[in-house]
Amino acid sequence: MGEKRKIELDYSQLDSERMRLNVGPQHPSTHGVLRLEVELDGEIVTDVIPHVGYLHRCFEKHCEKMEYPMVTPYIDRLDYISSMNNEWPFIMGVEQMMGIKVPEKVEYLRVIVSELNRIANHQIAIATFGLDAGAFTPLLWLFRDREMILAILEKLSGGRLLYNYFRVGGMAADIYPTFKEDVLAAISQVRKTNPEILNLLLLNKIFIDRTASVGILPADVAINYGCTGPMLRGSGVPYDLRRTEPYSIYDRFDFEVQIGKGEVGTVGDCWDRNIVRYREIEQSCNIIEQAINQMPMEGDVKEAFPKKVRPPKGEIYCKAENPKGELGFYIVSDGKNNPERVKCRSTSFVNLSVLPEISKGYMFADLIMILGSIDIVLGEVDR
Amino acid sequence: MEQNFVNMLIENPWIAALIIVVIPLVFVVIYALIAILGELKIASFVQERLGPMRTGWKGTMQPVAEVVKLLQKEDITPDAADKPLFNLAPFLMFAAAFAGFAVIPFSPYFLPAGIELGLFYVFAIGSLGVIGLVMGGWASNNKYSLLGAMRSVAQIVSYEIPAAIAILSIATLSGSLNLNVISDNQSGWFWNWYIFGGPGPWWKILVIPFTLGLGLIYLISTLAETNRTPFDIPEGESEIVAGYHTEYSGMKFAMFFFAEYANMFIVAAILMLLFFGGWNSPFGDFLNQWWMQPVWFILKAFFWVFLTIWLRWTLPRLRVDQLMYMSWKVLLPWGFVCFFAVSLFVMLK
Amino acid sequence: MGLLNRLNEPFEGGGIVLGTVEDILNWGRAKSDWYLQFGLACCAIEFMAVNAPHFDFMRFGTIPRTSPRQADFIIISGTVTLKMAERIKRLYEQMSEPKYVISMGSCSNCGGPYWEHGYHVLKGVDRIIPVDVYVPGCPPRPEALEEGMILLQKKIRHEAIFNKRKRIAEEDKKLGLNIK
Amino acid sequence: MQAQEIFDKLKEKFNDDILELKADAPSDPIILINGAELFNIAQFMRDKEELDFDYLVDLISLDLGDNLGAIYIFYSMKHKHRIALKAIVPKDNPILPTLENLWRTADWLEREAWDLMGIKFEGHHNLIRILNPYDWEGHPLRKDYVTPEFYHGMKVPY
Repeated sequence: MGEKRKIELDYSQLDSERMRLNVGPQHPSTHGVLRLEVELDGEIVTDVIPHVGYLHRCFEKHCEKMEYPMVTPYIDRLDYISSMNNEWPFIMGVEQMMGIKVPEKVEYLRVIVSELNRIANHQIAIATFGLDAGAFTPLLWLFRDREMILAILEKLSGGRLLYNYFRVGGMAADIYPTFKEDVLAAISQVRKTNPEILNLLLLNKIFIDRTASVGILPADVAINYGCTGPMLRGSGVPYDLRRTEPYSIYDRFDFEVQIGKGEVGTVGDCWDRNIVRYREIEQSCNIIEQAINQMPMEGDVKEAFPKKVRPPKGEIYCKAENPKGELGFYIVSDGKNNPERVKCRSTSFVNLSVLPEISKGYMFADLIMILGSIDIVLGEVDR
Repeated sequence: MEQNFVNMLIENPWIAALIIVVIPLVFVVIYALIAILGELKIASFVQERLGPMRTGWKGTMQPVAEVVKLLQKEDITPDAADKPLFNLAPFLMFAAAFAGFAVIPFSPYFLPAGIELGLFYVFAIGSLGVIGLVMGGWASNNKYSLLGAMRSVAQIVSYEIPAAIAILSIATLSGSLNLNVISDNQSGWFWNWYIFGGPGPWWKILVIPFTLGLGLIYLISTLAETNRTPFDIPEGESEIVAGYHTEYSGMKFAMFFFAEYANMFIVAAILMLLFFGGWNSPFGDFLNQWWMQPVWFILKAFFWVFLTIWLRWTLPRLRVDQLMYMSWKVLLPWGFVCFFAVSLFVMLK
Repeated sequence: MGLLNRLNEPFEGGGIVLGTVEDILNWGRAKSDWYLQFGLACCAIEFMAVNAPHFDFMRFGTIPRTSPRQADFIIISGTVTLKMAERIKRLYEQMSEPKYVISMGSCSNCGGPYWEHGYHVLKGVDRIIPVDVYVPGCPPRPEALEEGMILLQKKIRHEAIFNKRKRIAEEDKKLGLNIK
Repeated sequence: MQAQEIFDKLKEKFNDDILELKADAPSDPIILINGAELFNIAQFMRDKEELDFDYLVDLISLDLGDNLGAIYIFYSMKHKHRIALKAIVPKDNPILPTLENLWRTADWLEREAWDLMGIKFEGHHNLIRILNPYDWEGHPLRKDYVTPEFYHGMKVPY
C-alpha cells in the first residue's frame, strides 16, 4: 500500500485472498500472552494455529532444583487464579508417598479454601468471558464480589493471590477466630450477587445470541482431546474427580455434578460451558456450607508435620479437580530432598489444544468467544 | 421565524457569518468535554466505582487534562501507511460531523443555515463521515484497522436505510424537510410530538404505535451509525483491538474522538427534532420563552447521549452477521410497515 | 513530540511564563494517563483487581487503551520470558512519546523467584526497556500499584520539558561528563 | 479393572513386548513395555472393548541418566480404570512412535516432550518446539543441559 505502483486491472487477480492475522501476544482478549495465527476468509476463520510458550517459566526445571516445601510457591504461580487448588494435588501426592495421614480439621480446611478459590476462579472466568463479549460491567461486578473471598483467604494465609498455604502434613497457619462467620457471610453474599450476573450477562438476549451453538465441542472429541473440567462437563460428560474418584473427604458432601444440557443451543457450546461454571459456584457454596458446619474447630493444623520432607523412592501420579479440570502432578522421587522429576499435567494446556478443532468455520468474533469459554490461564499453559 | 439573532445584532454579514460558524464549534468542544466526563462518571456509577477523582473538583477537570495530554502526544505516522490519506482521514471525519451542525436549529432564532432541505442535507453529510473512517482504516496498513473499516462500512451503509425510512415517514407526516419547520409543527404540549403521531385529530391514537416504532427504529439505527454498544463492532476492543483508529495517536486520535462525540450529538439532535418536539417545551407555553428553547433542545439531546452511554455499559456486543440480520430482516420490514401506516394516516387526515 | 518540538525554539531561555506553561503541560500528562491494556502473568490479575471497584484505578485518571499508539504508559505486570521480551520491546517502541513504564512485581523487576534456574526468563525488564517506577511484591498488593502510580505522576509533574537537552548537558558538565 | 488384570490382558496379546508390572504402593501401577511396539499396544488398549482407554491423561518424559523414559497415563471414562505405560529409549537415539492418530491430545503433549526432553516421535505431523522459542537450542529438562549465556543479545543468567 505504501509504495506507488501502477494498478492494472486484471480480473484473474481479483480472486479473494485469505488474510493471515496475528492475534496476540498483546491483544485484549487472549487472556495473557497467547499468540494465535489466524487465517481469515473475510470474517470466517479457516485456520487457527496457537503459539504458546510466551510465559514459559521453567516450572519443571525449578522443581528439580528445589526441595519439596520450596516447590509449592512455584505451583501457586502455575494457575495463578486458583492457587489453593493447585497446591493440593502436589501436597497430597507427597503425603501419599510418605504415608502421612492429615488431621480431620486440615481436610475440612483444605476443602473450604479450595472451594472458596474455585468460586473466585469461576467468577474471573465468567467475568473475562463477558469482557470478550463486550460487556465490561459484569467484569467489575464480579471482581467486586471476589474481593470478599480474597479477604478470607488473605486472613488465613497472608497472601491475596498466591497463598503458599498448604504444607506437607497440614496447613501453614491455623484458622482465625471469626473464620466461620466470615465464610458463611461470604457464601450468602455470593448467593445474593450471583443471580445479578445471571440476569445481567448470562441470560441477556444478546449474550445468548453470541454464545448459543457457537464452538460446539462434542463429547467424544472432548475426551479424545483430553479436555476436562467445565469444558468436558459442558459437553455433557459428568466427569468430576471429586465424584468419580473422590479424594480427600469429598465423599462426605452432597453436591451435584453440573453438565451442559444445551438449554439455549446445542450441547457443548460456549453458553453451556459458562452456565456449568455458574452453577458450580452454587454447588461450591453448598459444599462449603456443609464443610464449615461439620468442621472440628479445635485441633492443631500442624500436628502431622513431618520432621523432614523426604519421600521414599517411588513414582506417583496425584490429581485433583482444579476449577479448570484435572490437574495432576507426576512426582518421581529418588529418596532425596529434591524431587527427581515433577511433571505437571496442566489443564489449560490440554484444553487449549482443542481450539483449532472447534473454531474452524466460525466468524472471527466467535473465535474470541470460544477462546474465552475455554478459560485458559497462560501461567498454566506455558508453565 | 427564519431569523438569526446574530444577524439582528451585527450588521456586517461577514462577521456575523463568522460568529455563526464559531458558535457551534465552541459548543462542540464544550459538549465533547462534558460528554467524555459523563462517559467516565456514568460508567463508574454503573460499575460501583468513583471514576476520576483527582483532577479538579471530583475529577471534573479530567477531560481538560486529556485534551492537554493529547495535544502533546507524539504524532506517529507509520512508515508503511498511505500518508496523505492517513493524515486526511481524521479531519475529514471531523469536518463531516461538524458540517452537520450547519442546519441544526438550536432555537427558532439560531439557525446557522436555514436551507429548506435541511433534513436531506444532514443525512447526506452524515454519510460522509464513513469515508473518513474507511480512509483511516485502509491507510493505516494494519489488518485490524482494515477489518474495522470494512465492518463499519457494512454497518453504516446497512443502517442508513432503516434510518432513512424513519426520516422519510416523519417528512411525510410533517410535509417538510426543513428542520425548523418540522420542529415548529410540534409546538404545544408533548402529545403534539411526532413520536406521539404529531398534531392531529383524536383518532391519531391509531398511528401512535407506528410512530413509536419509527422512533425506536431510528434510535437503534443511530446507535449503529455512531458505533456505540451494542453495535460498536468497528472498534470492538476485545476482537479487533481498536478498530480503524488502532494506528492513530495524539491529535489525530483526538479528532476521531471528537468526531465520534459530535456525531452522537448530531444524531441526538435529529432524533429530538424529528420525534421529540425539537426546541419546544414539553408543557405547552410553560417555559417556552425564546431563551429556554435552546436549553430544552440541549437537555433533550443530552438525554439521548446519556441513554447511549448507559446502554454501552450494560449490554454486550453483537456479532457482524447478527448486526446485518437486525438491519435487513427486522428493522427494514418493520420500517416499511410503519411507513405505510403513517402514509395512510396522512392521506386520511 | 509534535507540538513540543515547535515550542522548543522560541521559548529558549524563558522565565516565569515558561514555567507555567510547563506546569500546565505536565499537569495534563500526569493527570491523564492512559495505560496499555496488557497483562503478562500473575500480576495481571492483581492489575485487573486494581481496576475493580474496591481499588478503582480510574480515580487517578487512568483509562485502558488497547492500542499502544494511544497509551501513555505500560505496566509490565509479570514475568518477562525471552520469547516475550522482543515483543515487549516492540510494544514499547510502538507507543507514542511521552511514554512511561511501570515495572510491576518482582519478576519484571529482577526475575523474581525465577532468577536462578529460569533458563527462559529475562531477569528484569530493565534489560530491554527503561523503567520509571518499580513496584516490589510478588504480586504487589493493589495499594502498592496505586502508590507506584502516584509516584509516576509525581515524576511526570516535575519533568523538564523545555530545554531538556540543555539542562541535561549542564548536569553532565557538573558531573564532569562529556557526552554528546 | 485392576492393574493386574490389564497387565494379563496385554501380556496375552503382546507377550514379549510387555515387560513387567510394577505395582508396589504407594507408587502407581506401571506396566513396562517395549517402546517399539507402543503404537500397537496403545491401539489395542483403546479399541478393545474391556479396556476402552479413551482418554490419554498425560505423557511424562523422564531423564534416566543413559536413557530417556516416557510414561503414558490412560484412563477409561466407561470402566473408570487407570493404568500407566512406561517405555524406555536410549538417549542417543530417542525414538518412539507417535500416538497423535489415536488420541489428538498427544499432539501437543508429544511436542512438549520433544521440546523439553528431546524425545523424537516418529510420524508426528508437526514435531516442532512448543514452549521454548522455535530457534532455541538444546532440551532444557535433560540433566546435562547447560543454560546459554545469551539469547538474541539478551543476557540469560542473573
